[in-house]
Amino acid sequence: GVKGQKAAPPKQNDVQKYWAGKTKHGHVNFANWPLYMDKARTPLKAFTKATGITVTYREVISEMPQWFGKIAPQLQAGQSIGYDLMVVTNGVEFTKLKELGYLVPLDHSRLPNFAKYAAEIYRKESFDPGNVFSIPYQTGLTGIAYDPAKTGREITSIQDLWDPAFKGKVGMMSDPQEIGNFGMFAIGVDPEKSTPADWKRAAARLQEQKSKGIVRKYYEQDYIDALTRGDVWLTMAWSGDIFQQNLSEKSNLKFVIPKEGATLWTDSLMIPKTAENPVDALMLMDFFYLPDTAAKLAESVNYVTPVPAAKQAIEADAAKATGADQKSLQQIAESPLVFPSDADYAKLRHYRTLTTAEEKEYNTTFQHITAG
Amino acid sequence: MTATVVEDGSRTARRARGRWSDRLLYAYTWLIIIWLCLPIAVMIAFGFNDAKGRLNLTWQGFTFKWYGQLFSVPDLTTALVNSLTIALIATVGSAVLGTLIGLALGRYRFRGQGSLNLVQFAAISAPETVMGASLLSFFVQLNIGRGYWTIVIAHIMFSLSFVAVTVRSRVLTLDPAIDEAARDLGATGWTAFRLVTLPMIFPAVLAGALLAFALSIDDFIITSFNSGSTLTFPLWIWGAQKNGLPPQVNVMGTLIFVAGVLLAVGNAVLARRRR
Amino acid sequence: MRRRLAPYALILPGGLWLAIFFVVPMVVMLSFSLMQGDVVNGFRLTWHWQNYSDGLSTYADQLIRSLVYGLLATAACIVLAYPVAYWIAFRGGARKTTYLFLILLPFFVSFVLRTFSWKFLLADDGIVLSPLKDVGLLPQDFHVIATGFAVVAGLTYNYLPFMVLPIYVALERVDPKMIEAAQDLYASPAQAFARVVFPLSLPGVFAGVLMTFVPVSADYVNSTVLGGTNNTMIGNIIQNLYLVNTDYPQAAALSFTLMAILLIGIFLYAKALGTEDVLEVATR
Amino acid sequence: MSSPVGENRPSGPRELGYDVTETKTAGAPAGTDLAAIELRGVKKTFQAHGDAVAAVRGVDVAIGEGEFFSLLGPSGCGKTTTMRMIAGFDEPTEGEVFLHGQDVVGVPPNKRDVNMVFQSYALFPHMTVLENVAFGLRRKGVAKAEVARRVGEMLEIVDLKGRERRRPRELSGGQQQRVALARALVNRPRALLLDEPLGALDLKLRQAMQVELKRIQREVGITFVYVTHDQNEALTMSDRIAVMNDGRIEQLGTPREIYERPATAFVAGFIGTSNVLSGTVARAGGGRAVIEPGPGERIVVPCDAAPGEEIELTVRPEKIDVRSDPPAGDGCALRGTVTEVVYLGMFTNYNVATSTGAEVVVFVQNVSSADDVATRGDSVWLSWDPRHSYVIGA
Amino acid sequence: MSSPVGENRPSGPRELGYDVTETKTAGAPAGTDLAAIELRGVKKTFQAHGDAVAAVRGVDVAIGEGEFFSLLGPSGCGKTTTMRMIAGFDEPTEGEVFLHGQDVVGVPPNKRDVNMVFQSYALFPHMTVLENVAFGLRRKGVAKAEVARRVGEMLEIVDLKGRERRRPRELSGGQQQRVALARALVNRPRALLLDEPLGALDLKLRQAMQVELKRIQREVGITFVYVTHDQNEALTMSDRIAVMNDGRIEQLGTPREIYERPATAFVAGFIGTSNVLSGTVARAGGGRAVIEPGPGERIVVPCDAAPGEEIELTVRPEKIDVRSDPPAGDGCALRGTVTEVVYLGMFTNYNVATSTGAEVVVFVQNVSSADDVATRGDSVWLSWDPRHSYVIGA
Ligand SMILES: Nc1ncnc2c1ncn2[C@@H]1O[C@H](COP(=O)(O)OP(=O)(O)OP(=O)(O)O)[C@@H](O)[C@H]1O
Ligand SMILES: Nc1ncnc2c1ncn2[C@@H]1O[C@H](COP(=O)(O)OP(=O)(O)OP(=O)(O)O)[C@@H](O)[C@H]1O
Ligand SMILES: NCCCCNCCCN
Ligand SMILES: [Mg+2]
Ligand SMILES: [Mg+2]
Repeated sequence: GVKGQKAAPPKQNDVQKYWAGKTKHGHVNFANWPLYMDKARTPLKAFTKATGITVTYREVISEMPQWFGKIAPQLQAGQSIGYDLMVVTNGVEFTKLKELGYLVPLDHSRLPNFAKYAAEIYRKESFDPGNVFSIPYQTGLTGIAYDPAKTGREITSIQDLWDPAFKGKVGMMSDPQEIGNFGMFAIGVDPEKSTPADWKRAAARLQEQKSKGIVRKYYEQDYIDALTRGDVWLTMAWSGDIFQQNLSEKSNLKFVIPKEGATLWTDSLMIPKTAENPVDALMLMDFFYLPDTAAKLAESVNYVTPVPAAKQAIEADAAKATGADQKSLQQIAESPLVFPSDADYAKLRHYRTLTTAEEKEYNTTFQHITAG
Repeated sequence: MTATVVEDGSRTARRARGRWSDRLLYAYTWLIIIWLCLPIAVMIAFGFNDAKGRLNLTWQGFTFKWYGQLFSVPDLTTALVNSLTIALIATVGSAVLGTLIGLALGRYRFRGQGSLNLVQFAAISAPETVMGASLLSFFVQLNIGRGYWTIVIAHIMFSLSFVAVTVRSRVLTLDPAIDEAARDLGATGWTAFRLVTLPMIFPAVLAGALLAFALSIDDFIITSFNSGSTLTFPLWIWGAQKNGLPPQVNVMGTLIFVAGVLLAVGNAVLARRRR
Repeated sequence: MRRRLAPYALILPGGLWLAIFFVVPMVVMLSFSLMQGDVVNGFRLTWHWQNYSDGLSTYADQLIRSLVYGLLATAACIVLAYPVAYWIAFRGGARKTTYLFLILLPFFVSFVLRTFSWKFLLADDGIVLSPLKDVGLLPQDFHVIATGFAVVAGLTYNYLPFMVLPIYVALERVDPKMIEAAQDLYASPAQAFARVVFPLSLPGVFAGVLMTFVPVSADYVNSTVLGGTNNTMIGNIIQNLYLVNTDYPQAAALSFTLMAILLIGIFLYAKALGTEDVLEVATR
Repeated sequence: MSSPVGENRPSGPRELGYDVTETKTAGAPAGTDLAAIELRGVKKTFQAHGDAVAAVRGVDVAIGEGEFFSLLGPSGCGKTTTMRMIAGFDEPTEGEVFLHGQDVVGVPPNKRDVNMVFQSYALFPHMTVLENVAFGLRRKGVAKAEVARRVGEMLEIVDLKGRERRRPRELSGGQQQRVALARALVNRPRALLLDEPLGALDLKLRQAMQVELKRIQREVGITFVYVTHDQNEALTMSDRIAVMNDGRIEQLGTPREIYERPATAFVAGFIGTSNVLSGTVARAGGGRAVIEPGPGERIVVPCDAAPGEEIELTVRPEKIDVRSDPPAGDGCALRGTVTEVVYLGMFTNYNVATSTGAEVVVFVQNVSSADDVATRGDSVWLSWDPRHSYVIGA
Repeated sequence: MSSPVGENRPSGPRELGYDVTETKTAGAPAGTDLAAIELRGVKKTFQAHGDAVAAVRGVDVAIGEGEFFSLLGPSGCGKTTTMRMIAGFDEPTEGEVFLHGQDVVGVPPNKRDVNMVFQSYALFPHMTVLENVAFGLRRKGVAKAEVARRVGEMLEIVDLKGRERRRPRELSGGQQQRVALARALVNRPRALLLDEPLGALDLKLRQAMQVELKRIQREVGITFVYVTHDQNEALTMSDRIAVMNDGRIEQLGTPREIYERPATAFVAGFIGTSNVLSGTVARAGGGRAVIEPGPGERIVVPCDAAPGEEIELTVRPEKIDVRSDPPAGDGCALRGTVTEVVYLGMFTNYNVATSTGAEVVVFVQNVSSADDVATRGDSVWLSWDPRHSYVIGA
């Protein structure tokens, strides 16, 4: 049989052991999601300018389970996955990467910006307390996006996703955790506190939605394409994507946090253990915590930034800009989607942490629907 | 006599019996051809679309600019280069290995021929998903990381049998006496192969190689299992499609299409001239 | 003596390649299909035959759907391809190769790209449906994409040339004298076709079925691109189990189940057709 | 040079050993003298690549009931095309085709009461012998029992009983040939058209099948129209032969007429070996012309040429006698030197260089084996009956 | 029945018209009498599907320099296999092969000084006529200029000057045949092996090529070993013929010996047509036996049978005379009724039912055309010289 490689938790000297003798190579390969940086890659250019390190940036991640399936065999074989830095969401895949020892323990002595600028809540996230392996890239919410011209009305509730009037025009996500969460909201359960019995009920509700032909398709990142094409009229969506799509396609899509609630997730930067340029990767990680970089990023992606100081930077940018640009920059600085207030945070729910054993049951429950 | 006398007026009509069914079939054939070519036409057309945003969905005016910015999507270029070089290596590899097998199968009877035929039949008709998956299992088992060379291995594996089958059927039509004639006239085994057998089976080798090239450059399913983090043209398209394909894809698709057509037409013209 | 070794020398490199990268992997996969475990804890060979029964019960829907789609698309291919092949073979005249070439044109465009092209053409608000909706011929929520029809049509489209070619080859081999002989023996043109031409072209149809039914049934690209929530095929499942869930045992078991079903189907079909030696036809 | 319709039709027992009288009454309604097949002014032009190819340039012929009629001619002369117009696979560009008196132009092949045996047999490879033979009857809707009976009978005639379940590829060439024959004959057609049915067989089998075919034709009494380009085959089997050349019939007649009195140089050259001699008429009279190439030599020709005229005549090799001393009488006599002697078993071939300049071929039957008539280098006299000197076309 | 080595080798000018003396001295080193090709006790057994097929069961033969030697026999008798062992494509299971006195068993074909002309010609389709013909010389490393000269010469001989740049498929069957011949001959091999080189041609072309081949052989003076299953071809061309049957040589001799004195029933049946008669010896003496089937009838046979003995004898059809009245003298005389008369141009074939019960075939040369010797149903007398009655094997 094939050996399992469950790793022991890293000890303190592992960090030194790993980083000892590692040097900068002047290059870094960065794997990220689409729509997670402006088209001109402004932050990366700034990074290259500042450090001389060139960046190969690829938008190769569009769903967590897929990405994990893709890299796990390589990591297991001890081979490079072709990337030194990647953005992975909290959730079962992150847990697995961690447990299998596929991630490099971070040398915090080389992350001064993080130490200085990261918001407090991001230093003690439950999935990686103490940021042993990861530091946040952006966080965001999963809500509902829709094209008001098509739906003909405001969308406010999760239940709208079950509205037979939108038969065949509703998009749902195929990631078991994402769709599971929405199922849970639909039956009035907080995902983070759900039980296997709740999963069953939520699945039944989702199955009903599918059986009635309301769901067009279960999407990954491609929901945005479908929404723009008009294949779907309303869909589960990630907050910042809509902002960017409207910007680039001149579309008029809307994003709402449904009244039943929405989930908050964190996409973190991490270094796979087979990385060829870990030092350069670590430098880039830290670079994202410069308030200026964080501001530029927030201006273009409209996700929640882990750097509160970015707000001032954006306001400063807005002051310099004029007309429509100024207005939009001001909006961003005030947007609850970028800088949520504590009250906002209260409305948001978190992913349920699943053990490997639970994961199988959870996945089977919801994949049964998405893989119909 | 079963023949009935028909009045004289329709004499000329009788001489040339009606062919309406032919005309119907003719129209039908063209309909199918148009259907087959429609997506290609669209692909080519939207390579000239002056798309403003990220999505190349609606006609926004004519432009050549994508031809100018053909290589401005760096990954796409890499993927295309990968696809081309992999296809070339796989073509040469499978052409050589397949030709040898085709020769053996066509010219000799030997023990194990049946099993070889069976394996080849299986390799030709096994579902791609299964082949891709099993090769992946194999690499996983041996802890071999996937990448460029595992794609090459897979491509040679699945095109090999096609070349062998093509070459074999050509070898079967060869008069074995021709090889003997060469030997009779003083040629050694290798000289006879080089000067006589190879030139005669060359059209089949070429046809097999073209097929291998086409199979390789177009393969998606098996490649997707064994590519690791290496991207090929179809894989890139598959990935990129999730947030809209840039017009450069249309342009590259068009260029590959045109190159393929030219290659095939050239080959046909050459074959005709040789004949 | 050297003559007797010659064939072995010739098949050695290619044979080894097939053995190592085709036969052995199949065996490895077979062993995987009887294992238990997961990537985290590893897989062990426990002769877990349940992988097969689990696979069958969990994915029965997709399996059946794949076979149904496969059959439908294959049948559609035969019906669409036959007249074309017939026309080219018997009436193509000097332009035969040109017509065949036109039929093969789509192959010069990437399979994936072709499929996306259809998705684009038939998009809900795309260049075909949008005008019809605008003039009110179709309701606003009408769609083709994300239906079983779209998947079967896409499969048919992608594999049609694979059906035209072998049927053409078989018809081409039918001596036109056969038709004349039949007519000479009092058969009407329709009877000559039914009794002589069609039976003689069956090996071609068989080869065509072999070249379409198997890949079509195992395809997942079409259902992913053109399908909706109820069009998942077994290929998608296998691909997911392997690449997403990394549940290798289950994936392997399903792969073998699929292959076994397809091969049995082919053999039954060959039997029904009276093709004595399937291998002979197939490897010709 | 085509003969007017019917002119050469046989009107009684043939000179040939084959008695066809019985088959005539069997095949045709008594009292009528309608031809089984008649072509009147038939022409066929093909359009090929924009060119018009005249395959048949005007054929008139009437073929009697129960006759064994052969079309003989070189490749491409239009034999197959003529046949196909009778069967209905091609329609004549001009002219009419009558089957038993009825104009059949425009009638499709499946409605014509003639059947064809193809050169390549065109057996249906996916059917058994039985199914092949029964095919035509089934298409006509003949009752099952009747089909079985007639097929059984026919297989008996062609000596294929016991192979009903075989498929064509499991039969030898000769057997396949007989299946093709049975498949056509079982329908009791008015006429059977055979397009080089033995062309694909090797010599031995071919000869055996010639005898077989002739036997079967006599047995069933059906009109056979037989296409061949093999002169021996035509001579052996036919009641009458039409020699075709370039889309026209050059001569129509019995084998003997065609062999002994070829109407054109083409026919003479095509059938058997001929010696062509030429010279100036020295004396003439009484319907005879005499050429005198040298002292004691003379070639007597039954023709009306005047003295001083240059004429060309033909003699068959087997009509000539070789001897060492000058022949007596006033027959033809020619002196020469033997240049080649080839022993051919049944006969010996002598090539003799004569004083006319022409090399004359002589066939001498090897009645006595002990001694050759002459050997290479011998001086010899050739002699023959003046009746065998003929001027072509005369 | 194979002849001892060399027994039948010709030792002077042949009885045939062809003078081979010149070629003998041209082809072989003067003063030696080594056979060009000699097989001693050669056997060949193939293993096919586990069975052993004895293709050649023991052949001893010596073929002289410059000889035109034919292997004649039915399909499958081992002709090709024998040839292939001479060329080196197959090795004998037993026995030896000598080429000009040297044992060549184990020597590969490319090292043997003989060349082969294949039935299918086996021309290289992708090469021009010139390249085809030059192939062998180039392999031997002959200088360029020399190659050009010799190829040019050879193309002249086979009359293909001016077609050097054509490819095989652009040539007619006869031309292809000549290229195959030139390709082999240009290497000036010790011997040329021809395996049914005319088998693929039609009758007319075949006859023309026979003459051509014979001419070329005389011109180049090389030993030809010629395989055919066509008896006429063998008779026409050969100095000597070996008739093979079932892996053995049944008879070895000149064409005349083989035709007139077949050593076995097989040879008699295979070469030409034979009548076989049988009866009880009535009188005997002086090396003659007489059968008396009826009053006035007698069959005289030169053999030592005793009265009362049952014997079987053979007569060739062309040796028999047909007449209406009983023949004079004490030759063979037999009464019968004509059952069939077939006119065959050069001669007429009569089938006569005799009182012995056997149907006798008689060929009568058509020297006179006006009247047939007899017609169907006539009562006739058959007569022949007793020398032509022979008992097989005697
Ligand atoms: N379908 C056709 N189209 C064009 N030309 C044709 C066609 N069929 C026959 N011909 C031409 O008509 C002429 C006569 O052909 P046909 O087949 O009747 O000859 P044939 O006497 O049967 O010759 P063979 O002995 O070779 O069979 C030839 O020149 C041939 O090329
Ligand atoms: N390679 C082989 N394997 C097995 N049997 C063979 C092989 N070659 C020839 N034979 C058999 O040996 C016998 C003699 O064959 P050969 O080819 O010498 O005959 P042939 O006299 O040339 O006949 P033909 O006139 O048909 O060419 C046949 O029975 C044939 O089937
Ligand atoms: N366009 C960037 C989207 C990033 C979304 N990542 C969150 C995934 C939650 N499963
Ligand atoms: Mg013809
Ligand atoms: Mg042979």
